[in-house]
Amino acid sequence: MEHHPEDTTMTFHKAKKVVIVAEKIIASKIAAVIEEQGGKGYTVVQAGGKGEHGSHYTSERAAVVDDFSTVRIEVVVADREVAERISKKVVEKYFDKYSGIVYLMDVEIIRTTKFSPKS
Amino acid sequence: MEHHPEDTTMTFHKAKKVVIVAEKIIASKIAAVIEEQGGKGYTVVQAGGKGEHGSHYTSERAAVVDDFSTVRIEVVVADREVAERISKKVVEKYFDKYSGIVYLMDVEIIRTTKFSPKS
Amino acid sequence: MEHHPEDTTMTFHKAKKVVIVAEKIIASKIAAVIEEQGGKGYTVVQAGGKGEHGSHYTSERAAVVDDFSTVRIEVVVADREVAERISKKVVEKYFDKYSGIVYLMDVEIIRTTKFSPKS
Amino acid sequence: MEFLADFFLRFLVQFQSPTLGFLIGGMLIAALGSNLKIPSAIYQFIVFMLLMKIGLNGGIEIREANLLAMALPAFFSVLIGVVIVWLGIFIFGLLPGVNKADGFATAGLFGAVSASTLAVAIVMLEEEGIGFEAWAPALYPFMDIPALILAIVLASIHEKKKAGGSEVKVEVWQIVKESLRGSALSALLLGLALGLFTKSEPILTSFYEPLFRGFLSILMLIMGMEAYDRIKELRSVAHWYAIYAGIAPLIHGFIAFGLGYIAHVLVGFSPGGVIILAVIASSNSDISGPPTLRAGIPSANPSAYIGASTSVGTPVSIAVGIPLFIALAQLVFDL
Amino acid sequence: MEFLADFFLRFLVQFQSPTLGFLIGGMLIAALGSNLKIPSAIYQFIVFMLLMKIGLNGGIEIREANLLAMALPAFFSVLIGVVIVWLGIFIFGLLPGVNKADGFATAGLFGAVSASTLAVAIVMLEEEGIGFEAWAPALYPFMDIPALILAIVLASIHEKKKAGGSEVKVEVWQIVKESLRGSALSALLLGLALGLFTKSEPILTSFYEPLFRGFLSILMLIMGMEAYDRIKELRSVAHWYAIYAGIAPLIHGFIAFGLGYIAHVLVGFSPGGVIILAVIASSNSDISGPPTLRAGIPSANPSAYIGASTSVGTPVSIAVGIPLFIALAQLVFDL
Amino acid sequence: MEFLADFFLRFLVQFQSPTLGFLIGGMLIAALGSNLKIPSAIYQFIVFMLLMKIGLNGGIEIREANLLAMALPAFFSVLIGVVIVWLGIFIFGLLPGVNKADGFATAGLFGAVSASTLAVAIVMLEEEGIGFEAWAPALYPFMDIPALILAIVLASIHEKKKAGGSEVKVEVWQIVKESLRGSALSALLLGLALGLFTKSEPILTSFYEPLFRGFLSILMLIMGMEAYDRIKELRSVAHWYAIYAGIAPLIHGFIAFGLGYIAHVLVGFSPGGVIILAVIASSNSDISGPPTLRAGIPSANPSAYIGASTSVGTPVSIAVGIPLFIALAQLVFDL
Ligand SMILES: Nc1ncnc2c1ncn2[C@@H]1O[C@H](COP(=O)(O)O)[C@@H](O)[C@H]1O
Ligand SMILES: Nc1ncnc2c1ncn2[C@@H]1O[C@H](COP(=O)(O)O)[C@@H](O)[C@H]1O
Ligand SMILES: Nc1ncnc2c1ncn2[C@@H]1O[C@H](COP(=O)(O)O)[C@@H](O)[C@H]1O
Ligand code: NA
Ligand code: NA
Ligand code: NA
Repeated sequence: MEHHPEDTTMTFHKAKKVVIVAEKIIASKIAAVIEEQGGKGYTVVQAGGKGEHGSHYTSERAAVVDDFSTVRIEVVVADREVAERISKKVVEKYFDKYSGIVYLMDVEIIRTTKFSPKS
Repeated sequence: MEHHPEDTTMTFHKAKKVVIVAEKIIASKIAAVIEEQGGKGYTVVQAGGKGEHGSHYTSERAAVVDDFSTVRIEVVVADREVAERISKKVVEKYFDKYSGIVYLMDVEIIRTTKFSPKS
Repeated sequence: MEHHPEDTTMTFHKAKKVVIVAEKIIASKIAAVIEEQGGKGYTVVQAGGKGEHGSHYTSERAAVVDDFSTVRIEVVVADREVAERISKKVVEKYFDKYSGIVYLMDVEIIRTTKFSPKS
Repeated sequence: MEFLADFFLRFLVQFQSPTLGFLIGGMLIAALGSNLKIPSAIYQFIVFMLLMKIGLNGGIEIREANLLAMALPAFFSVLIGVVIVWLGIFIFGLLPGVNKADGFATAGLFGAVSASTLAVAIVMLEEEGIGFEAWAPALYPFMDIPALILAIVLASIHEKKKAGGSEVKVEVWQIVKESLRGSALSALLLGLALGLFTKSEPILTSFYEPLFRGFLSILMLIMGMEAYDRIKELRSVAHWYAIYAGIAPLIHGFIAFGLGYIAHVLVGFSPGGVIILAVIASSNSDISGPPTLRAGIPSANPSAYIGASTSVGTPVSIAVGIPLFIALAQLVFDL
Repeated sequence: MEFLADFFLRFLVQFQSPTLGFLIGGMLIAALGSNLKIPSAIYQFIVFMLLMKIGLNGGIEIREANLLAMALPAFFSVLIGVVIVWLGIFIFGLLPGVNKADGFATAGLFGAVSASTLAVAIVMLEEEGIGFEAWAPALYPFMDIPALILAIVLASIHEKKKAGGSEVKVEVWQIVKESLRGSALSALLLGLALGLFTKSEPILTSFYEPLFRGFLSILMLIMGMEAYDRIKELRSVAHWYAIYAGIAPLIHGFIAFGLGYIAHVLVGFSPGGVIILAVIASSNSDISGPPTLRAGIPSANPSAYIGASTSVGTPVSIAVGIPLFIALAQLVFDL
Repeated sequence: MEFLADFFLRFLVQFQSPTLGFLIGGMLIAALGSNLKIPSAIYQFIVFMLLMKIGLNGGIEIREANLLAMALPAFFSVLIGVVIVWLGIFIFGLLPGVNKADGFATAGLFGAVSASTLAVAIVMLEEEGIGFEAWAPALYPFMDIPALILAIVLASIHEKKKAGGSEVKVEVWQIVKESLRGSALSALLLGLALGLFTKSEPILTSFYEPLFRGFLSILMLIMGMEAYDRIKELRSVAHWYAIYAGIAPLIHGFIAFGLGYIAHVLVGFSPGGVIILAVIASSNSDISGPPTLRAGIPSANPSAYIGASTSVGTPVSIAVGIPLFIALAQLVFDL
């Protein structure tokens, strides 16, 4: 089981990553946008930080209002189009009222099917 | 409210991201450096890991000395200069004595004003 | 102590970052692969998310089976070869049976010796 | 005069209460820059324990209570929640420099109810030996939910009008569900149900009750630290919020005390029950209210309403309101 | 007939037990979409406290126990663990649409033991005033470890055969070590050792014991919430897992009850001990088993075995199994 | 001779104390590779609870204490803190292969005080029925702060000299503030203040006191696990740190015992107080000291000083120091 014939041919393919930092309170809505726009998965970590709208604590420390701490969500997609759609949709729908940022990055992936919309 | 005329013109602009992994104990000093050098915001997550100076546990598990766990700080800035200044300043001021790493990455952002120094 | 003569010559060098999201249960095995393949350090954060194999909660909330939450591991290496080796080895060894993703990114580093195999 | 003297005496004595002491202590050490922190997990657990105790206790005693007697106080609770929100919106409408949405949200938060303040009131009444109906703490949702709904509905109507839209559709049922699903109300109602339907006395008296006051002391410490920490946020917004937060809790309490007195005369609502009613009116929501309002009125600035509530409203309703309403009751009901 | 009537009465009465009430309450509020959450840190601490209490208690009382009497029940425990796994694998082998690896893992999990279910049984026996040998809870590892080992070994052999390999080498000692190092067994064994070797009575009676039932109530709440949450995962796999999980705990309990009865006749194993043996057989591992199996049988789908255990197996063994075996013991031993 | 016999007896008996048992148990299970972990949130909460109890207790009893009697022991505490640091720096200066900065930091840490060790001493004295002045635990900061300040100041002077600079400016007040703001001292002083100024007896006796020993047992478990985990770090540095850490706590305790005895003769400092003084001298800071030193002497390697303290110093001062000083006091004061 240790050796696959295709291993030697494992190659890297260009893909995009969208990173979103947003209030925990809208995290599930953002997840819905991601899936709707064709993202096949995403990774979430608890975050804190500072921006235009002041400081957000990490949820490590007792805060009476925990839901205002932030999360960092990242989505890897094979297709630049999908990444752009997710980014724009999130900015458009949420970031006039809620705190948060979005940015894109280049990545290289091996298993492209994991990151392409179920077509 | 759902539709903004400018949505169709949302474009992506090149920008830089600085990532810093450092001991929690100097996190607030690093935040000060970031703001001083023109960063407008940053995102912090609790981290653990291993490097030259041995292992750092995540703060999830009881450790008598919690303050030595690490944090991962990321700063997105529109201007490469600012990113370089932050990186160099942090290395120069802290990384001869404290554990940590710094690196830069390319990102693409939509709302450039959020990431430019208040000029 | 505040000023080093070499500061003015601090330059940035191209390097690679490998990001791995995987089940906590195999985190230490992945760490072993990283070191074995020449990685000199890594940073781990607690994560949650969703993918092909369903949702993984973050460990913040009580879950009877905590060990199935995920971690996000990142490794910065000076050498693209090392990055590719780590990625392939992890996919090959673990990702047919365990949940997870791997991707590569470009980064720029200052202190190259921190990220090169002890040669 | 005697009332005033009595009140001031009581007020001063209460500063020796450890509950209040921990609140003030928390503010003090935060002001002095202490690094002491109580972990988030402990805070969430403490809130759960307090609400479960209040719920179990209520559930057990409700079993043989005459629930008909609850009808009028429950109706008054709804009324008070609604009146507080209307009043708040009216007041903020008159004030210059106050963002409309922020006004709606702040009024809603002060109409809603704080479980922590309620817990302090229960301890204080026990200390004073003043009894109250077992179901009195269950008045909480009757005031909390209508206040939140009204604030969100009015804010949505206002927003829609501003945007030029004509038909206004707010999902009221959605807001009710969100409120009931919030961690505070869930725990309280679960406790009530378990108290009502299971033989939970032994677990209540051996576990939840003995830990109640101790956990409350730690909760007060956390709230004190947070009150101080949020003052700077409050400074960044119009000072009207702070002024409102300093006065409104007492006015709300007096309104509720008056209605409670009517219920006392009409259906024999107990003096302790009147105090509870006044305290929940005086309190402003700290756990469930903020996220509900953040979701319901997203254009409101959380620094305004949370700052006002955490840094001013809650300390005032705990440290001034509770002893005031107790002293008032002792005078009025000749306790 | 009388037995059935007695059982149904007991069964209905047990729904008034707060322990079960919290379990059902947890399922209910999860089903209603409550946002209440007990932090992970609290959950881990509660599990530690319960196991430490069971361990200390056992350790203290074992001091003057006749450990020879433990030999036969311990042997039976090993036997039961092995039989359950064989039986499970055999059954899953007959069922269509069941992945081989998933069957091995599920059988292993149901052969292994749940510390939470054991804790509930201890509380129920105390409530009923039924005594048991101090060392009975220490039968846990004798059943748990062999079950996990057997499941993993058989799965590995199967995998190797499939891959065409001939020599099969499974690191049994490695699995034993992993099991003993798991957080549940570590805490239990540490408690046993401390109870045995230190003067820990005061700390047991002043700290661990008074908190036991209260913490157990919260653990039940968490398990109830998790049981509901995982139902949708269970739906994504073959429904045979759910059916197995609903029936097997009772069958396993009856097998153990029978062997326990033999030990009663042969070496005077107490009725309470027989119930404990039946309950640990009926239980399925929730804390240590899943990670051990995930590591040992990586090709098995955790949604299948964890869903079956958490959403069906554990509720059945707690809510149906425990009162059933108590009622059975009362009939058989004429308690 | 009798003293030695008495000491050895006491020493052996103490291994049956659950407090020590948990410490050793923690080391043992860590050595065996157990996955048991106590969450960080619980650890922080436990430390808070212990210090709050010590503080409240002290505050309540100080009310009617003669604080003048505290003057000499407080002065001696300062003196001891200073002497320990000087001595440590002197010793490390003589040893080959010891980095200067590491020596300063280690000396500072061993001059500073451990709240956990203090808590164990209090429990042991209660068990032995040996009384002490209510204000004795409040000697803690009098020794802790000067030791940390001195170590940091001397390290800075040394660094400046090395760098060729002439004027040396260390912000002493900054270090004092940092120390007082640390989570341990904050909690202790807050407890003292609340005990002094509020009617906190009921909450102390109903909540903080009953949980004290239990939480201490868990803290010992955590410290035992951590002691083992850090041994490998200690191995990576010069073995002088381990040797120092094994001997210095006892020497420091003896010095303090001697000065305490003088205070006994001069101002009637109680035997229990003398033991407390010896124990805090013997202890080395685990909670607040390390971050203060990391910030104050950044060039020192934390593996050296934390490893020495956690893996060797603290176990020695708890397991050897405390029984030793108690036995000594029983001999000297004829208890
Ligand atoms: N320039 C930035 N770089 C990295 N993170 C940022 C930046 N600006 C904002 N953030 C993150 O986004 C959150 C919300 O930002 P804001 O809406 O600007 O208050 C902050 O709490 C940060 O975590
Ligand atoms: N090559 C690397 N890749 C990713 N993270 C690293 C690397 N080296 C160090 N780190 C992180 O930086 C922290 C401090 O590193 P060090 O100063 O090398 O001990 C480590 O605990 C890691 O979290
Ligand atoms: N497209 C993706 N983008 C970002 N993270 C992903 C993606 N797919 C999977 N993940 C992460 O990898 C974990 C395991 O993925 P999977 O093996 O697809 O279930 C998920 O829980 C996510 O945290
Ligand atoms: Na209110
Ligand atoms: Na079983
Ligand atoms: Na010391």
